[in-house]
Amino acid sequence: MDARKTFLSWPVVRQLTGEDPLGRGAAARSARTAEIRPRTATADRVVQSVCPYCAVGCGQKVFVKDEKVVQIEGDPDSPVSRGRLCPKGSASEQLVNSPGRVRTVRYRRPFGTDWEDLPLEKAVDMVAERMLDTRARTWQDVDHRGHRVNRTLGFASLGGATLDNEENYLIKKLFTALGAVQIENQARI
Amino acid sequence: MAECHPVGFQWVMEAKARGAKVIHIDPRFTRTSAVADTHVPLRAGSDIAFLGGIVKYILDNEKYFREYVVAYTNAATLVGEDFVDSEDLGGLFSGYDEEKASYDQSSWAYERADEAAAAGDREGSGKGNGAQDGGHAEGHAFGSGGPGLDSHEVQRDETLQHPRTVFQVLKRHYARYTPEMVEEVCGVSRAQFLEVCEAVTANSGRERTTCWVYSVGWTHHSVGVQYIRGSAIIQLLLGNMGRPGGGILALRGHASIQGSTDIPTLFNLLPGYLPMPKAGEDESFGAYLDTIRSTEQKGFWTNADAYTVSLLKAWWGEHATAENGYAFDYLPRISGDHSTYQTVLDMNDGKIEGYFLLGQNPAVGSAHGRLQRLGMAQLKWLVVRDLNMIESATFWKDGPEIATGEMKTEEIGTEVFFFPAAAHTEKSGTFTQTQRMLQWHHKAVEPEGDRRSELEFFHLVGQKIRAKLADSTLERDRPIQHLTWDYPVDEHGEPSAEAVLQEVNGRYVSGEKAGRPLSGFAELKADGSTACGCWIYSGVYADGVNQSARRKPGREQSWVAPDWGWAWPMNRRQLYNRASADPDGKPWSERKAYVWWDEDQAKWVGHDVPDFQVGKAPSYRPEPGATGPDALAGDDPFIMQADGKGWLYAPSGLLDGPMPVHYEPAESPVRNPMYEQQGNPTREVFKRKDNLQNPSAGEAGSEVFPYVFTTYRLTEHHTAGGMSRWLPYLSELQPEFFCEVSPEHARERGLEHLGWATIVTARTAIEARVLVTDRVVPLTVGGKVIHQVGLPYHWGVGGGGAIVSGDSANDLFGLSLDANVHIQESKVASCDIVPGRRPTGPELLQFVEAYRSRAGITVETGNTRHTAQEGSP
Amino acid sequence: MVPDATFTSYYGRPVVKAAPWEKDIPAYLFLGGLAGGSSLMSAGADLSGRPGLRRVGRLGALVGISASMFALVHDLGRPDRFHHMLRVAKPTSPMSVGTWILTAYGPAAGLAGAAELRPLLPARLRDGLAGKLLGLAARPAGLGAALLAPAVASYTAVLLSDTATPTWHEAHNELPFVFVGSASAAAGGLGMALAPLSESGPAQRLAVGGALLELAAEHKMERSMGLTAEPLHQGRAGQLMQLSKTLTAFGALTAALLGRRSRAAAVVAGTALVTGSACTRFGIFEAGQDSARDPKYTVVPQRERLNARASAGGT
Amino acid sequence: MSNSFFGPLDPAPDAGWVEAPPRKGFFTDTSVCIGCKACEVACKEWNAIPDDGMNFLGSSYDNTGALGASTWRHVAFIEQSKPLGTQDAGFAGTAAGPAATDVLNRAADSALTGDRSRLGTDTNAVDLGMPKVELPGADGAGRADFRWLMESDVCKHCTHAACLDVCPTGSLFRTEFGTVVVQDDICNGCGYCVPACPFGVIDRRIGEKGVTKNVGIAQKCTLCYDRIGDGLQPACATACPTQSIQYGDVDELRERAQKRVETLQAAGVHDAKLYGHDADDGIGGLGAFFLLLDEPEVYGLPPDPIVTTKDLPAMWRKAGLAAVTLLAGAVAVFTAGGS
Repeated sequence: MDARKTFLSWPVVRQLTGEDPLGRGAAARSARTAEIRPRTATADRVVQSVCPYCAVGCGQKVFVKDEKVVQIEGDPDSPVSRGRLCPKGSASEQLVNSPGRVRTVRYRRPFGTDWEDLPLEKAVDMVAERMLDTRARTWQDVDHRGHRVNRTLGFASLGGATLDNEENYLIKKLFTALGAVQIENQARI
Repeated sequence: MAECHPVGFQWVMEAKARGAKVIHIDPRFTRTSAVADTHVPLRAGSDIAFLGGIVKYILDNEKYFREYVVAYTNAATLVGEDFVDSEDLGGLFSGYDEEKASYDQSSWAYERADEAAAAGDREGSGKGNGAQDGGHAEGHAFGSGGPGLDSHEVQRDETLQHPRTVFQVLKRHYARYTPEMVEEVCGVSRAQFLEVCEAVTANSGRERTTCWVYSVGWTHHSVGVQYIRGSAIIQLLLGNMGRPGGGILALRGHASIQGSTDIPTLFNLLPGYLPMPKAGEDESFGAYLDTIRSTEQKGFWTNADAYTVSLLKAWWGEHATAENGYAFDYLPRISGDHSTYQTVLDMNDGKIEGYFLLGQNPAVGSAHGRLQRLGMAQLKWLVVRDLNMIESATFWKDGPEIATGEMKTEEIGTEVFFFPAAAHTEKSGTFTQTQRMLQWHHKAVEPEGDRRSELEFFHLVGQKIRAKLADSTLERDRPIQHLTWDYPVDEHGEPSAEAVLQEVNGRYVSGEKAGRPLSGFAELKADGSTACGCWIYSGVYADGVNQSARRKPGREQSWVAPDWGWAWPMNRRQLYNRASADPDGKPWSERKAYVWWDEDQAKWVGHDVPDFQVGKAPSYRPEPGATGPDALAGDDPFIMQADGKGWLYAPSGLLDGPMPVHYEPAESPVRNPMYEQQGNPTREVFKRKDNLQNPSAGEAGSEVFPYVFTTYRLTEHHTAGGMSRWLPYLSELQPEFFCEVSPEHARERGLEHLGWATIVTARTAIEARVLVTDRVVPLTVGGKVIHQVGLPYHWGVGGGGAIVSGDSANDLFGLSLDANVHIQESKVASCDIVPGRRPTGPELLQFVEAYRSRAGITVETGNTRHTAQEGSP
Repeated sequence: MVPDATFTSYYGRPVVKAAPWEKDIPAYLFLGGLAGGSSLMSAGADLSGRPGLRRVGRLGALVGISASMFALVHDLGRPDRFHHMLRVAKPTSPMSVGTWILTAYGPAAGLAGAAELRPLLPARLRDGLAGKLLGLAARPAGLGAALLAPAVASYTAVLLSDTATPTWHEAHNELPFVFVGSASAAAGGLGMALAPLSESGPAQRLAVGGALLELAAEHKMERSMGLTAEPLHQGRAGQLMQLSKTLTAFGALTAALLGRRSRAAAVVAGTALVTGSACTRFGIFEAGQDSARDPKYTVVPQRERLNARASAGGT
Repeated sequence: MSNSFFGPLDPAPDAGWVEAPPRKGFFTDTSVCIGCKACEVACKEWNAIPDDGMNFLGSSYDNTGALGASTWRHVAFIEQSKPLGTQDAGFAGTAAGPAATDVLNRAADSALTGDRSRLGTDTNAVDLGMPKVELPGADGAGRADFRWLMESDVCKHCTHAACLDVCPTGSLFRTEFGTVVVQDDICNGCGYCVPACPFGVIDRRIGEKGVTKNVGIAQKCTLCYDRIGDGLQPACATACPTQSIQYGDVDELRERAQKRVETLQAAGVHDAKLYGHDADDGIGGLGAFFLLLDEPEVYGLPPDPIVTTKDLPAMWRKAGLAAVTLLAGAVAVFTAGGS
């Protein structure tokens, strides 16, 4: 590096030669500070989203850099929220990037004392098998009064209020087609 | 609202800055109270008395909006002669069947013009109604429409003088809800109560409107539906429905909890609030349709056939034909209560093999956590899909019942699959927020590892099941084999959420427009030419455009902001907005103009999409005998109601009465000061050893549980904690489970600030750190001081990786449900509180058992529903 | 014990923050003072032909300043960035000023001190060019260090006072005198204890004079500080201050009466003064920290000031 | 440079910024604060600040305690037996005894850990001049008045910033926006800024090196220097649901604050007062100033802060005099007495 340049960038020299003799402002700024840019500006893209917590439905802007979410903040365009977020909404980035978030399928065999690994594909297949086994075992053509019911009461589901409409739609559709009726969510809790 | 919906609360603060008066009615002084003009502390569980007092004030002081009330509500409608009010039956209405603990609602019906029948024989009547004997699935089945009526041909007296007009019935019903009674029941001083009455009525009328806002704690009562009915009556009387700045706003706590009711993951509903068919009743498609709506009634529910056929076409495509009743028989039938609590009880009885938990943590978030966990330990298999390793996935190793020795890990046979879920940034789709608005969220990044969306997971499960059953010849496998399940997938295997939304929106399946998207539910046909996955969402993909993804900035459009997202139905931001104009179609006032009739254009215009047939003039009167939408007059704004009117009195559809009555909570240290009938006589109870109830006032042993407790959320956490206790930034803000008590209560029980307290009910005992605070105040109820304990319910014992943990408040509750909707009473119950930490291990069980035996609790305790002597004054 | 003043605070929490400094900083204050005083003493000894006293002074300064610098660097949150102190020269920052003073003083004192070690070097080094230069540089270096030494001894008082720590700040009028007095007493004490009796006259006078200055300035300081003097009498800080006064007074008295007569008495007096000086620095340091931790010392004087202003304003 | 140490000043030009933009700052209106703590979270999220320990403090709903190296926004909660303007707290006529607020005020902070661990005041050792700790209700007086105050505290970005002035490395510097920012690539953790701050804002981060970011470095609010440089608002002001935290040009904010306090006064909130808005105060005015509903010390703010550098010239003079005294003394001891 140019020694002269280095010398001239020495804040003491800048103090003596510039407008900031006391070394409290312009002279003291570091080269890194001078280049600082917000990660909202350096993001590869911004995606419009909706807060996943409560049902107010605040708008969120999701900033993505190198295929990672780097920032989530309120969307000022939203007529619902006008860019504001509560503490939970403000924690959304931590929600999605939390190191504690589970990454792989976990499996506990009957009477097991700890989790085990299981490949995703196999786990899904096992679940499908369980559903069909239970359904076959518990299928009812008619109820105890003889009325037609075409159903299974062998398995149930709870959840959906945090999910997308499209997801709930597939859940309801698939379960109903299987004859499962005990499908519930937070709306009743 | 400031506590749980801070960003929504910005609008309240803005209104306040413009001069609005903000009144906060809550047992505790919360962050909402801190900035309100008035805080009204009332006893948890006494809201109906408070609301009833306001109704009486409105009626007595003639503060109702007479023109609105006469024209738009059923005030003028005559009730049949058979109806007997709770005033005359010790707190019960006519038609109570003691054995079934339910009402035959036929005596509640309107008087028919043709006098042919007085039978609003639709729901509840003659159906088995106890939780134990099934038949409890009706109340919630009416969704946006309300229940049917046999006919809209009703008798009216627009002078409101006839003694059997709804108006006069209402007057008599509310006669005893005096300010003195409000004071005695709620613990609210007369002066403060009257201040509220005056503020509410002064800010209602032509020029002004008042809005009521509740958070869903109102639904967490054994009389929850009637709480909301109570405020609906006030709002109708004051002319605040369907008008800007008015209405009743339900603040809901999950991103798409509205959506999960619209497109229901609920046992008793099909998409768009169509009821699930019932065993023994809906044997045929025709019979099913008849139970949804009377073809003689007014309103849009008469088109339910088109909605249902289109749904069946969406699900079974070409296999749904006119010949096979559009595959109606592919639908399973329900019989009685299959709600989540009944299911959990069935689990405990070994009747359920498998369970899916999808972003839900019932081990912490549902009432009676112990029953939830013991139930899950009885399953063969359990699938948990969540972001974090929640308690419901780890109950087999760290549940409180492991600590007490009731369960042993090695003896629990439940096979548990935990699937990590994709977050909202990792999938596209719509949330429906609390005002029925769908908002599309775009996928930002691909989920990592095994994380998947529910969309992909269930699509995959469906594909696997269809493959496994492809060769089956069993009748029961037809619905699966014939199911439409061909969604386009991307390169990662994720099905297209847009394709699903298009199916929900609906399309023409035959005719010249075949394949084109529907522009709204008015285009739905009952002849199989349209398919639509959820009729109320029809229009969300109008013109082939994802309307829910519209994001025209709010500042670039009107204050109604119609071009942001899409609200059902038909992008209407405010329901029943025809009522914002007078019967002649003119705005009630310029200040409160919203939609109005434009004579020149001969149509309804305004700031919002009119919730009315756009070309129907105010002067329109239906032909005699008209039905459905055509039967709605030009001044019938409540277009989904069977008579086009707002219901001050519900002649059918509610299982616990046509009007609200103050009943004490299922567990209450207070004897009902208003009626002999103590609790809701139709509440759903479960007499089981694993669901014991505390004795209430009037029963032996009630003094053992002398305090009232309530539960709630804190701003810093989210429900059962699955999305907050795992985050350092939220956990550090509220790191420990605590109870809030008044200084007086602390003194009475020797509780020390920052010390520990143990809270006990018949179910269990939990421990919490003590916050002594002036924000909790003892109330005098019926001459007796009532102390209330506040418990936020976000904590659980463990799970994997939670940053903070603690006992779960919901473990304290037993199960008593509102009969209409099967929602548990979890905002109020009785308890004892003592200083110090709770015992651990088996000693905890002994500790609770000692309480039970002191109070003499049996399975009958607290479960006697009928306590009034019928016919006594 | 109930204080006179009632006041309000936020849950009893401090308003200002106590410095995040550990024992390093009072040690640095003490050692810096000792070094400064020693440099002065050694220069005087050099010029007045007292090689024994000169040696003690120079070596004292060398050891003192080295240990002082070590303590300072050790206390940094990021010691590896010590040199960032030289990025800027800020008259508003006593630490910056001090750093530049030390930057000049340190090498000078070091050189002078190193020169005293020259006789210990192997002959080849001692008599080589470097050794010779060292010998030549010793006096100018020692004198240079001595010129800077008063600043070394006094700037640390500004360093403490230029804070919002109540007891430090309110002491700002007298603290420099306390510190230079303390430095003299310590350096003089060092000289008395270690230099030959025959040469220790100036050391004795320096010690006694410094001790008297310290005690007098300290006395005046406490009287001018009002409520914020309280921490100087309480707890550990109070004990240290009491010990400091006792040792300093005892040391001074012993030095004055017996310091030139008895080797043992000189050692006792010198040790007492050095220790007393250390106690002063530690005591004032701790008292300041205590005053920061208790909101009373921040709120009450400010509230009184406000009230006085309000009544002066006639409202 | 006439007012470089004290008095009204536009700080950015004084610090060598030619053609500086208008000074930026916060106006925090506590009368509309709902205590949601969105500011705390949004700040931490944007600035990647580590958590500050899981401490249940019992200080009403405040479990953060104070500003510090890992808490750049702190919401204070104060429960008081006083009325708030014309607000009806609803306690009149209830069965209430005397208030618990003193009990709360005496809550021991022994639970504090993490960066705030050394902030804990042992209230048993320091009598705060408050009534004795007794269970409330003992003397039978009822409580009718009540209010719950909340305030989001933050670095004040002082006109005369002691932290900046005493910083020996130039890590703390005055930005072109007139704000005061730590450059974490420069700070060597000398810790001098910590006791210098009259508001107890800045602190040195503790933690395990290599695990926690910026351990050993002084940290505080930057007024989101990176964001405002790009035309954005600071994270806290962006999130604040009720606009309790308002960001903008200090001059404009001062006018807005003046109007707001007048509005509140007219509405009967006679306690409403501004804090730190006055350029003639001991700090030369705060870049981040407040509308408070009680005395500053109730919120943990100093009632009449004066920047320590106000006395600095005098201090240097005294130090010079002391140095001369020392030099003179040294000369004297060698010249007097002879041998």
